[in-house]
Amino acid sequence: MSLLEIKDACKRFGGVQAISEVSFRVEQGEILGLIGPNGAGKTTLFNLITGAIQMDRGSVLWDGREITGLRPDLACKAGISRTFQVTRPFGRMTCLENVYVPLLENQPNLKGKARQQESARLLGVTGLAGKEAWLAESLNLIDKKRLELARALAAGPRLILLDEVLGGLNTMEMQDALKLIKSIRDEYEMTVVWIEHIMGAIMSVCERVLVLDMGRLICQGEPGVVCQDPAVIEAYLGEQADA
Amino acid sequence: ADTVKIGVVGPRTGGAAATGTAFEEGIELALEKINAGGGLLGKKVEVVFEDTAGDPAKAASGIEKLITKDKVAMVLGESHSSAALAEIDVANRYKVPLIIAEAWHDDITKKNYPYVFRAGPCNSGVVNENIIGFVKDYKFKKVAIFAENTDWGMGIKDLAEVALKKAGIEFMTIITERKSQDHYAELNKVKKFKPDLILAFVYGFGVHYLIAQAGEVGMIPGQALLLEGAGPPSLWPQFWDTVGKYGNLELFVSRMHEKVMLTKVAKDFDQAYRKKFGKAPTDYKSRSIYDVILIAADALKRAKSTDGDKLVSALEKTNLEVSSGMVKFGTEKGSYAYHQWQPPMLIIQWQDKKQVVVYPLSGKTGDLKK
Amino acid sequence: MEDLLLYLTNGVVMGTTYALAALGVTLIVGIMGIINFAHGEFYVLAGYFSALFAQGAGLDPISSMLIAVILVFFVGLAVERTLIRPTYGDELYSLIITFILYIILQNAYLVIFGPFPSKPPNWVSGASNLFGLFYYGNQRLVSFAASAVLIALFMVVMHKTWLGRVIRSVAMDREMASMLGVNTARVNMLSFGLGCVLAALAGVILTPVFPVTPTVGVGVSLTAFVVMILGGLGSFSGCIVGGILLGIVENLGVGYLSSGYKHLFGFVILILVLFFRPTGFFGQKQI
Amino acid sequence: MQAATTIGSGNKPALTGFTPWLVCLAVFALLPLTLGPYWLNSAIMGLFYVMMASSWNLLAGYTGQVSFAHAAFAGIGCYTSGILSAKLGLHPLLGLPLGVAMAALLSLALGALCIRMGGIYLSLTTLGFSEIVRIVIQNEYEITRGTMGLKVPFIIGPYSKITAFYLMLAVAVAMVGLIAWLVNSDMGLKFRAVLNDETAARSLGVNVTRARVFAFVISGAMAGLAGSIYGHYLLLITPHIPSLDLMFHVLAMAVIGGLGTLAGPVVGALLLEVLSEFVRHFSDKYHILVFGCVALLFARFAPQGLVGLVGDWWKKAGAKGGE
Amino acid sequence: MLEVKDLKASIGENRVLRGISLEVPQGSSVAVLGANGAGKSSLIRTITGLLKATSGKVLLNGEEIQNQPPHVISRLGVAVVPEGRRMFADMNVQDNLMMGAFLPRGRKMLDQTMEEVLSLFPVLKERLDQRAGTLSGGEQQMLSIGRALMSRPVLLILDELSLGLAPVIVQEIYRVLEKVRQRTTMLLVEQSVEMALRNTSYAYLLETGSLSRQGASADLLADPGLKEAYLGL
Ligand SMILES: Nc1ncnc2c1ncn2[C@@H]1O[C@H](COP(=O)(O)OP(=O)(O)OP(=O)(O)O)[C@@H](O)[C@H]1O
Ligand SMILES: Nc1ncnc2c1ncn2[C@@H]1O[C@H](COP(=O)(O)OP(=O)(O)OP(=O)(O)O)[C@@H](O)[C@H]1O
Ligand SMILES: [Mg+2]
Ligand SMILES: [Mg+2]
Repeated sequence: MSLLEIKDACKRFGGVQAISEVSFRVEQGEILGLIGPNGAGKTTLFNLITGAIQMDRGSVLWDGREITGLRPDLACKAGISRTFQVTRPFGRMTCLENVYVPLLENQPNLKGKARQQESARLLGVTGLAGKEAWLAESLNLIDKKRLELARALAAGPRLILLDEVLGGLNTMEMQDALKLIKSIRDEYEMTVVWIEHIMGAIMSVCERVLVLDMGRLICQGEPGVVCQDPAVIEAYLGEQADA
Repeated sequence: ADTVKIGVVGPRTGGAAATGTAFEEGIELALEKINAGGGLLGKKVEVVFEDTAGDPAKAASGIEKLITKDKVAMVLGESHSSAALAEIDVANRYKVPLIIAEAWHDDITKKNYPYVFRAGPCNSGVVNENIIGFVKDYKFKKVAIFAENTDWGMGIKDLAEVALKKAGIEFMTIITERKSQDHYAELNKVKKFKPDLILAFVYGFGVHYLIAQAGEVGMIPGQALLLEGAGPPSLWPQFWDTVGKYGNLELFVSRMHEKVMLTKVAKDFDQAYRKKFGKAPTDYKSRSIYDVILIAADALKRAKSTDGDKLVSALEKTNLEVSSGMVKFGTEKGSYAYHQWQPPMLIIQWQDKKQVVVYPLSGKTGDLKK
Repeated sequence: MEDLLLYLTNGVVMGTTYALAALGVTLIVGIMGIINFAHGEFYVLAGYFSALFAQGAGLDPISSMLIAVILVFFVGLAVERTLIRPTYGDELYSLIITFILYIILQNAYLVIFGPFPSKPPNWVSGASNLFGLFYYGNQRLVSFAASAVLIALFMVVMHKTWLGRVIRSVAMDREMASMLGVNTARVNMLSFGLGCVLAALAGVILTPVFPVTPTVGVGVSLTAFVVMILGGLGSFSGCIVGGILLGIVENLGVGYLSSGYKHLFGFVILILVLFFRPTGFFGQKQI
Repeated sequence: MQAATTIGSGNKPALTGFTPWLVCLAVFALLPLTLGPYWLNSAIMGLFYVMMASSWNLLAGYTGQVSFAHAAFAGIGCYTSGILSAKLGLHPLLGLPLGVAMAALLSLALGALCIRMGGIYLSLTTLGFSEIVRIVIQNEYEITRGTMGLKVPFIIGPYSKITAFYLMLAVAVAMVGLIAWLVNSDMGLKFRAVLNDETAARSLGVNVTRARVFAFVISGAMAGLAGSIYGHYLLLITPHIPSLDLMFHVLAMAVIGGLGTLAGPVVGALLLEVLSEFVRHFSDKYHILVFGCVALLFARFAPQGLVGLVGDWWKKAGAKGGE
Repeated sequence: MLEVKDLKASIGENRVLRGISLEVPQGSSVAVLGANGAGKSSLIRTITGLLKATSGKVLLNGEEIQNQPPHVISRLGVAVVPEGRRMFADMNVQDNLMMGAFLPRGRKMLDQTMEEVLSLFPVLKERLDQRAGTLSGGEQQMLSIGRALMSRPVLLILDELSLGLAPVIVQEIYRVLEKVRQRTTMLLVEQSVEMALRNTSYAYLLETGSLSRQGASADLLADPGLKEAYLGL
């Protein structure tokens, strides 16, 4: 049984068919890449999975159980957490407090000192050590993305949905970040679905890639194979790929 | 203190703020008169006017402020029964005499508080001695009562219902919101009842709308006459603006009429008012407060003290001519007549914008037109 | 039957005036996302002005109404400039500011105009027999006609003119409109002014029937809010439907249920609508 | 709803630590020794407003929901307790919790109905609700005595302002304490998360609606408590308590004091109560007008309120001193 | 025509433009290329006045326009087809087009321009009364371009022209732009590099807020290293 299965998902916004008839599975323990041109519907897909928006048609199976349209907070408690492409920190709260919120909701047994230690640890893992007491709004964009990640991890999910977490990193930082993403799976034993436009990064980490275009799933498979797919080249990579 | 302080309570803001203005005028004239005569107890008299906004809670804290902070010798005034009913408790607790001028609810004196007096109309007096007499004497057969859902409206409605029932006169009652501006639907119900008299117990501008709309739907004049049970609203300057021609033949209860001067004080007041404000007095409440201040001054003079108990016994012995007659408070406990002096009331009809007294029959200045 | 007809007629007449008064609130909500609590206060101001000019200055009713509306327009512009502009994008803040403004204006009117009602002369007098069944005040009929015409005019302006197009485009996408050359700050100011003008128009049309006092504003605002939620926030057609619905419900309620609870019926309907159709009859977007 | 940043920023209290609070409390507790009955009355009113403004602030300042039904809940509390004690002879101390329960129950119903629809709807619905409450109280004459007001017994023992003062003081302190504890508790963390970013909070497992409704109910219950005690002090309860006028005072006090801070509403309520006595002395007519203008100036030019202003000034002075 | 000198801009803490200089000569058609998040849209938002420049200059026909509000800039004849189409969704197609001609220069020749635009995009002609929000993505993109043309711009800026469009439609649109090109200078931002290079005369390559390369489109098209640069690794 797959960890997550999407069946025939459809979503329309006014005149835009953002998602049409998308079906796929996510297997336990994999790192699944999700790519596609801007506006292809990647973020919308995340929103559908977490129940942030309701799908018009189709269903979501979680661990074989139907959870279509489950409220975001319940989806989180069921074990799916996510980051936001446009970061959404709790601006007027400190980094530590930002991480408290998911801990509080998902690991209520953790109290006082223990909670503080766990939060600090997560901030450390994501590279925010030393900034525990900063107001989240005073972080720069990259650190805000790190905070997103720390919060998503703190929810202790089985599946984590990452929406463009690498943007703005330089090559060195990128290497660390890729290590982190791998360790999320290997050490924390979480399954990862990851949207990123940086093909090199996707290729180096993901076992499998989905390609969305205009709301449709046009291709899926191993990264190397997907990159050679003419439809993907046409829609996403650009025709000069063969140049 | 180098002045004798008297407190006045009444609405200066809120829906009935017009009363506050009337009170202010009356106070000014009364103070002029008293201070020109040398004041009281060898000191000038000063009035502190506390706004109650027609709200009982505000009234209670207002009178408490007058007593505890301004240390007034007596408190006068009020035109809302609800506010007055709150004030009497406070006055009685602090043992400071309170003379109500224009709050009509029976309970105000019916509670028989020793420190509470009323030198003005009460509902029972107005209904039983005035309105029902009018209905009977002019032989009205079917009466529709329009009452606002306030204590005054509901209280006077209850009394009227009892009295009409006793007199064997057919009637119906409509309860309405004081602030409602549209009465078409209610008037429709009344119209089907085909009354020949409408008793309107709606205060303030609400009654203007009621009159205008009763006219528009063709009830008045012609099918029925309308008697407005409070009085002043029919005399306010805005009355004719709103009701237009439908105001003709409207009836209202009043304590004052330009031709009817019951006493010399009334004439003096009329003259002083015209001189001071350059117009004829319209809202009779300015004269009511004037009268009450004179009563208070008289009591202070005779008591030669500002002590509450001495003032009460002086008040109980009052025998003073004011503008609407000789004041004498009832002293027998057990009913609303205790510490109550009911001034004579008139029922006046507008005839071609002239006020014609049609009741009591003894004071008639013209015939009732239907 | 005859009763029902009267209640319906009166409901439609009153409802149309409610709709007119609510259009201004709807306009401002739609474009700026701001609930103007002081809406009724602008209605009252226009009412006072028109009475003042007609009676105090002896102008004819039409020009006094016109001047009143224009004056209120400028007051609206000034309020937008000084108080509302800093609140854009913060609905809490604008709620608080306009709520305070409502209290201030109401008390200022009391001080300035006194507690008395003011009313310009009626345009027409007398009453007409409708359907051969009952009499109905002529002034009401005329005011109803004027409201209906104004509402129709408003809809035409909104949908068929440049002004309307610009206002609607700003409501839909402020940034894009500015890229097409629209000065959105000015459109905001104008829209707020226009919202006030609609309040003022309702004011001058209705004061002959319902004279203004300093405290009637809050009732006007409340009615407008109820109408707006019934129709759906920001929807003009919803506003018209909501207004008429409210008028009819109130009249049927007074006619067949209890006359003391007239103002309650509207709120009860409101709660019902919120429960079963939270976006109102015509509402699509959640604000 | 991210927009609440200007006013209700959900900041940490400007005054931290216990000492200043304790000193103020001690001074305040000694007031009855020096004040005459008139000013004692003002102090009691001030305490009532402290409770109202603080509990409203819990809602507006900490979760970003502007409710106009706060006065209505105070009214529901005082009328429930008042009717029970005046008509059924229940002891006010028993009526009180029932009043609170009633306010909580109705706020739960109202909150569940409209909170899921967001900001403006909440404000407008609560406004409508508060009108309903006022109209019903006014019309159900037989039970509530309408505008005449209902006479209710004093809260406990014979009438005494001093008793009332200390009782109100104790309840107000407890209430502010509870609010302080709440906003610094886990629940408070959720409130602030919701205020900062609803969507993000939801995605991290926070049940946003429940947090909001919870705040709404707590604050409604607090208003109910404040209202019932106040009613039993006034001895006469009228539709003025559940009125928009009173609502305005509460709002103005919280805004002028500083939304989203613990000290703001307390300072605002006490200061403005005293100030309004002076203004009233100067002129009745202009009382609310002056009050309104002050509130408007604050809302427009100093949305962070008095406490925020003093805080800024303090910081600046500190920075200068440090140089 | 348009000249950008050492332009810098930030969104919050994030420095999205780190000193960009480029030139769009009169009558030319210039492309700006770059990976996602390189700052292309930010550049356009800064030129059109939606984003504040922290330093540097934008010159339109020699006149400094940086940090002017958008409506002032559009008055100078700059029209934008923004990223994400930005329809007035509840207005019909005709009203959307008319809004494009809101400024005097457009209004003067309203009927004529309308006819021209409708003949460029015959699909729109059939849908004048349809609500813009209900158009398909491709139709919306055409409407967005049509709306920009309605103002008779001297400079037309297009962001992510082919985004989410089927190749046939993209070709169609480029065909239309070719026609328009005769009277309008164009600056276009594209992700589909090849398309862009084939249809422009000069191109700039953006990487995390700075220019990494520039050159005549034809030269770049022939450069094998380009793909690597574009894909960011
Ligand atoms: N709430 C919404 N209302 C209307 N349209 C929406 C909404 N959310 C997304 N869309 C539209 O749906 C489409 C897919 O958007 P989505 O955000 O999923 O794209 P994406 O693949 O994440 O793109 P990017 O790589 O740029 O992040 C776009 O056309 C977008 O405009
Ligand atoms: N509102 C915002 N807040 C914070 N950062 C932003 C915001 N908008 C854009 N950015 C960041 O600014 C940078 C440049 O964005 P921009 O939209 O200009 O890129 P682009 O080149 O147009 O990319 P695309 O191909 O996705 O359209 C990106 O790193 C992006 O994450
Ligand atoms: Mg996305
Ligand atoms: Mg872009």
